[in-house]
Amino acid sequence: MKNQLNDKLIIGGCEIKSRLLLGTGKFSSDKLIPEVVKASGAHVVTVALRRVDFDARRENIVSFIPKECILMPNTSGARNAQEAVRIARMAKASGCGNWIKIEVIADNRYLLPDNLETIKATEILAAEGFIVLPYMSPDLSVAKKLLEAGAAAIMPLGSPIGSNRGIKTKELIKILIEEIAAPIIVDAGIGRPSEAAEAMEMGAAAVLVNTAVATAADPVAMGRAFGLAVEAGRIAFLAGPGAVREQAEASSPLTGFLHEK
Amino acid sequence: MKNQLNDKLIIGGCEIKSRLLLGTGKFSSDKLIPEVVKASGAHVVTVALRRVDFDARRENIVSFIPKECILMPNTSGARNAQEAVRIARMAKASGCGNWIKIEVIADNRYLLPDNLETIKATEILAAEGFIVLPYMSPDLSVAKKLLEAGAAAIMPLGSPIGSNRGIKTKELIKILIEEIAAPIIVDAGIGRPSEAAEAMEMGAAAVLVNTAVATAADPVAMGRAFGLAVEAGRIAFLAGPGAVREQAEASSPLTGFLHEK
Amino acid sequence: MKNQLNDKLIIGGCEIKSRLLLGTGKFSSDKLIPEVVKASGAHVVTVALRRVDFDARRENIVSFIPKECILMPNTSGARNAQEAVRIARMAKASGCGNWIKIEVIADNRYLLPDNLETIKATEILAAEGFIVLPYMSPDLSVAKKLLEAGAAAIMPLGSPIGSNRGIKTKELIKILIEEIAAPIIVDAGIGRPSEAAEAMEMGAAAVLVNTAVATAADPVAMGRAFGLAVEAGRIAFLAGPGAVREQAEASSPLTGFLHEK
Amino acid sequence: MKNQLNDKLIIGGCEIKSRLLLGTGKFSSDKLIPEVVKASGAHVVTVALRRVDFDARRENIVSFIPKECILMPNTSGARNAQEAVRIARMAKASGCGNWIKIEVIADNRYLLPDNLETIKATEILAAEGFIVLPYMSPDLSVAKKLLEAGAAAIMPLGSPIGSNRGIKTKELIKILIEEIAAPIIVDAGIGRPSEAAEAMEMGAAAVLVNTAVATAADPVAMGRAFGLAVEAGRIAFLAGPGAVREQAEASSPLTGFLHEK
Amino acid sequence: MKVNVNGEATDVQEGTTILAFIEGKGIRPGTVVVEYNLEIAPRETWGSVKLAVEDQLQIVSFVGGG
Amino acid sequence: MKVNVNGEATDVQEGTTILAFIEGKGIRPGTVVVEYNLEIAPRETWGSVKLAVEDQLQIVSFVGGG
Amino acid sequence: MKVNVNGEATDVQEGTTILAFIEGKGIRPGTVVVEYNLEIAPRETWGSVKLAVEDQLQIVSFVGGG
Amino acid sequence: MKVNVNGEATDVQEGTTILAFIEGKGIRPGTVVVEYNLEIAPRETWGSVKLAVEDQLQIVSFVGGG
Repeated sequence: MKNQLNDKLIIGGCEIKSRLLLGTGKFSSDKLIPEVVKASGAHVVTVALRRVDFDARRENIVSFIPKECILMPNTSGARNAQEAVRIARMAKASGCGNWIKIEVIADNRYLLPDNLETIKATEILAAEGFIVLPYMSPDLSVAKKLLEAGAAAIMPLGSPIGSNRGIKTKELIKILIEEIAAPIIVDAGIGRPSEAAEAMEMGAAAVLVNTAVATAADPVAMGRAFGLAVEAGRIAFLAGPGAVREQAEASSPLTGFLHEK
Repeated sequence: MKNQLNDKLIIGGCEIKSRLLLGTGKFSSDKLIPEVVKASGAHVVTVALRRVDFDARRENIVSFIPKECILMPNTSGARNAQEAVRIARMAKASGCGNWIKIEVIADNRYLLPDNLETIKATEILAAEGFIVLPYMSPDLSVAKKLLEAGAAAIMPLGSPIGSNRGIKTKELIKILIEEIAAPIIVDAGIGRPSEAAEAMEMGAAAVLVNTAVATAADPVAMGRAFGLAVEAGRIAFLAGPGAVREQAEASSPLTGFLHEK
Repeated sequence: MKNQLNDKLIIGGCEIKSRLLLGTGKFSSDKLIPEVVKASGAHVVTVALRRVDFDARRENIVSFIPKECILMPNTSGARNAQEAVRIARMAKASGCGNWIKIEVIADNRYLLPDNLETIKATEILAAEGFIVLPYMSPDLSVAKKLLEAGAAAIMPLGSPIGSNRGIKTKELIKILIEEIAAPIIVDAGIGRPSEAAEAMEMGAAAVLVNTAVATAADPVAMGRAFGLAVEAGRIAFLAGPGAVREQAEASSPLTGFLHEK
Repeated sequence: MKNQLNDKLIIGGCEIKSRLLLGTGKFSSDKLIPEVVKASGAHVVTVALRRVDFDARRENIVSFIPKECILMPNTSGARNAQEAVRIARMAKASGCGNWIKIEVIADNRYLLPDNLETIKATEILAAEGFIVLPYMSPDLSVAKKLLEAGAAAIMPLGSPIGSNRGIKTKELIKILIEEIAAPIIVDAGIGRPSEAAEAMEMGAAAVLVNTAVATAADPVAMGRAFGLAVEAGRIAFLAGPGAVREQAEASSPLTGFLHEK
Repeated sequence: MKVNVNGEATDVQEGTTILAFIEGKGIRPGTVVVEYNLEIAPRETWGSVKLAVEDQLQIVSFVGGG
Repeated sequence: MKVNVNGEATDVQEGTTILAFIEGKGIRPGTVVVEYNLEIAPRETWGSVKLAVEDQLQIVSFVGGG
Repeated sequence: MKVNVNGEATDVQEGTTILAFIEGKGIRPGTVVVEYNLEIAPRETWGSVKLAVEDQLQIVSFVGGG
Repeated sequence: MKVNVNGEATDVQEGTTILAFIEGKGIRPGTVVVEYNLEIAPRETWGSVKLAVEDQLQIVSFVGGG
């Protein structure tokens, strides 16, 4: 198990202690979050920014996130690069650090990202010193441009946000993993721990999960399940899986038994 | 995480402490086995029986298996019920207990089991007091007959033995899980921890893995990966996964942001 | 296209003119059947046998089936071999010929066949001179026994009857096609013409379709679509498809263009 | 079958008589092309443009393409928008018409298109009066921009060019079909007629196939198989397929038979 | 007199033949098959076989099926 | 005097500072971020910046998100 | 004298017991199981059962298997 | 005199027209298209345009492609 010892995920100069990144949306109660984060082992945790509602105040989400976590605000709500940039700056002004998940979405039905505006926003924010993790529709050529624009990691979608449909874009994501010299983090669509494990076995650097945990009947247990699955998938990737064969190959020795004289 | 506390797997009256069953064939060296068993957490471990080769003796495999494990000999090499019964009796005579995995195979290419002979062997051996776990080609009607014949659990194949091809018979296995009132253990074909996790998420009681671990570049690490994945899948099954949706559902709140006046 | 010229499907000594076999259940009106049969090109057509309802007579289904078709009654309703045999004999007594599709089902939820009883019925009926086509849960060992018992063709299920779920048992059916020296006809579950084409590309001798045609909004058009798809799939099988590659291979010449000096 | 009567595919103001578009690369001999085009029924046929090799002249590909076909040159070899524009203009100067398939590829391994440069080229060429069909990596936001830029149809890839891997990007292509008000033509990767049929059943307007036909052992037969499959898939789409069910639904009546008293 | 027809106890007059029973039900004989006490009753015997108490009769015909 | 706060026209007394506005709404300043006419307003300026007619103010805070 | 051991005709001196045969092959008795003429031979009988012409002996042990 | 034809420096006599060059290579003019210094050269100009030093010429024709 030697491979594991030096297996570190470094993003933006930080060593990330878990390859499971966790979103905080959609929990039935924010009070679940500390326990879910702990059970999952997540180190990077996403939050969103919204206009304060002066009438119905709710407690600050940040207070539910363990101090040792890296906070990664997203730019959800942005419909173009300029809005994403404004949101990112506000997030940074809060003093929570300089990580930003860029999410630029024009499509209200499938919530698919606008890759072109995402590139623009990445360029501006990386230049301002942000650690930029762009959410994107998987596309090799766009991933290369994001990297040139300064992205710290690339986050292709597996299927539409919140759909729990799994990784339906494997073909494209495998190519990103193979061709892009930066961490590939599968974001959006992962609905089951087995899918997270598969992403890791494919060689993804990490996965970001939210809906699958938040909408489980027991989010704390599901958080733990995802944490284990991501670890399992990563270890398997490093352990060098055996070959897949068309035909059978006996596990028990086939030679010499009762019927052979 | 309350569901987990009472989540016990009982087979043949024994509480099985891990839902990962491990085979011991094909390891590059039997000396790896103790460490692999430990890393995987397996409690039930399979072995085969073979004619002693008087010229080239090798050490007894049993000495490599931790004492606390349940030994499950298989009847590999048997081509019909009668041979399976003879092998099972020999296994029991060794004093290793009364568990038996029935494996009756006539097809040398895909190593697919003979379900009819398997039913016959199950009937005879269960009547003799064996704890019988038959390996079978997934078939609801056969599974019912195996249960009537006294099987303690049913072990349908995912794909041909040793192929690492994954669970290609999901449709039929899901039906077994739904309709059969006995533990369903997916045996044969599982090649990746993610596939083991998926079997567990589907509601399988356990999985039996051999080739995927034994032929990994690092079998100890792969054993551990499978142990984690099986645990992840089981926890996820109990945690009640969220619904899968056709379309997207925002993880971050969609209401009220920059562009709304 | 020379391969096609001699490509004949012979079952029970008859040359079957279409590799699409058609069921007649579930049509909104039996009056659609002649047009559907014609549009689909089907040559073998299945019917069922039921007790006459003395109060609500309906017209004889046989009168809607073109005279040039081979009638293949099924034994639906049979729960064991003996009942299947009785139904088969009644069917034959009608004078409609000696083809019989054996269908023995004990499971009311998934309508999965009882392979063991099916073998017994096949043996009895083949000995009586029937041309026996058993519907079965795909299983290599059972298929071999059916063949020994005298089956004229083997009809494994793709997925549960009437589910339109497609061919979920490909792994097992491919093995049947490879190992069994008799026509393999995929029966049950095919829901789309593309799935029928895929079965044919895999090397199936034919497919039997009912629900997918009968429950289409326009059954006549769907019958035609299936007829075309089955032909397409068969021709493709004979035409020798090209290799599948991991990476890309240019369709247009890659050498020497604008940017090369 | 009324739906079919008015089912026309109009692109760039022309009624396209077949929903199978055919590429002409990789044939073992160009002399096969007339017969393949005829057998397939293709109406739109692609060609590429290359520098003349003054030493090893080969016959003009255009002379092998039936006169009634629409010629669609591609811009293969172009690595950016500017080169694509130059190639398109050369193609048009040949007098073969004003159709152009934009293909801008920077990645030499997977031959994946550069969506951003493709948008730029589309804008320029549509403004010059070309009928522009851009080949693209499936992405909803890019498809919208291509449409705004003047594309006559959108051609997302199913998998890498020439790989015969099938439609691995279904999730994204289905969204394009649903959301984009222009013909979606699945281009690249289709390796089997069943896959072409499936694309049509999904609602694609057409498919473009080259490698799968050209590299078949019998390209003429394979061309015919694709023509039939595309027709089958389109008819099925119009015929309104029945619902897919989790469980079985009897095709033969389940009521009242032998065992009921 | 009771005979069992298609799983139901049915009143039949003594001396009724299979053929008479079928025609009495308004069924065209050419469209059905008859199983009589678990054996096929060939059509040519229908006019002569007289139903007896507790006879089992299955009268079946083809319907749509897959 | 009207200023635009979070997309809505809002009445504010002349001379009100950003800080006064926020505190007037019962919000703890440490939990929000303020964008003032499309630029970030650093916290140390809130006490001195006085709102003027048609100013644009975004007052935002973190919520759960993925 | 020939007996069949593990499928092969094998020369054995008359009067040899199962135990003697096994030990003669250098096998530790605790690691094998013996089937004697298609029936299990319990370990406690090995010292007393004498091999006879054409006896069938299976001497087996555990190996890795899945 | 060197001109660049299809990416290669090529010797051409001064005064050579595009048409003369093409015909000199044994190419039927009807089968090719010519780009001259990054612009399309319409066929009717080929007889009059004379090649000059460092001109860029692309002479292309259709081939099989997908």
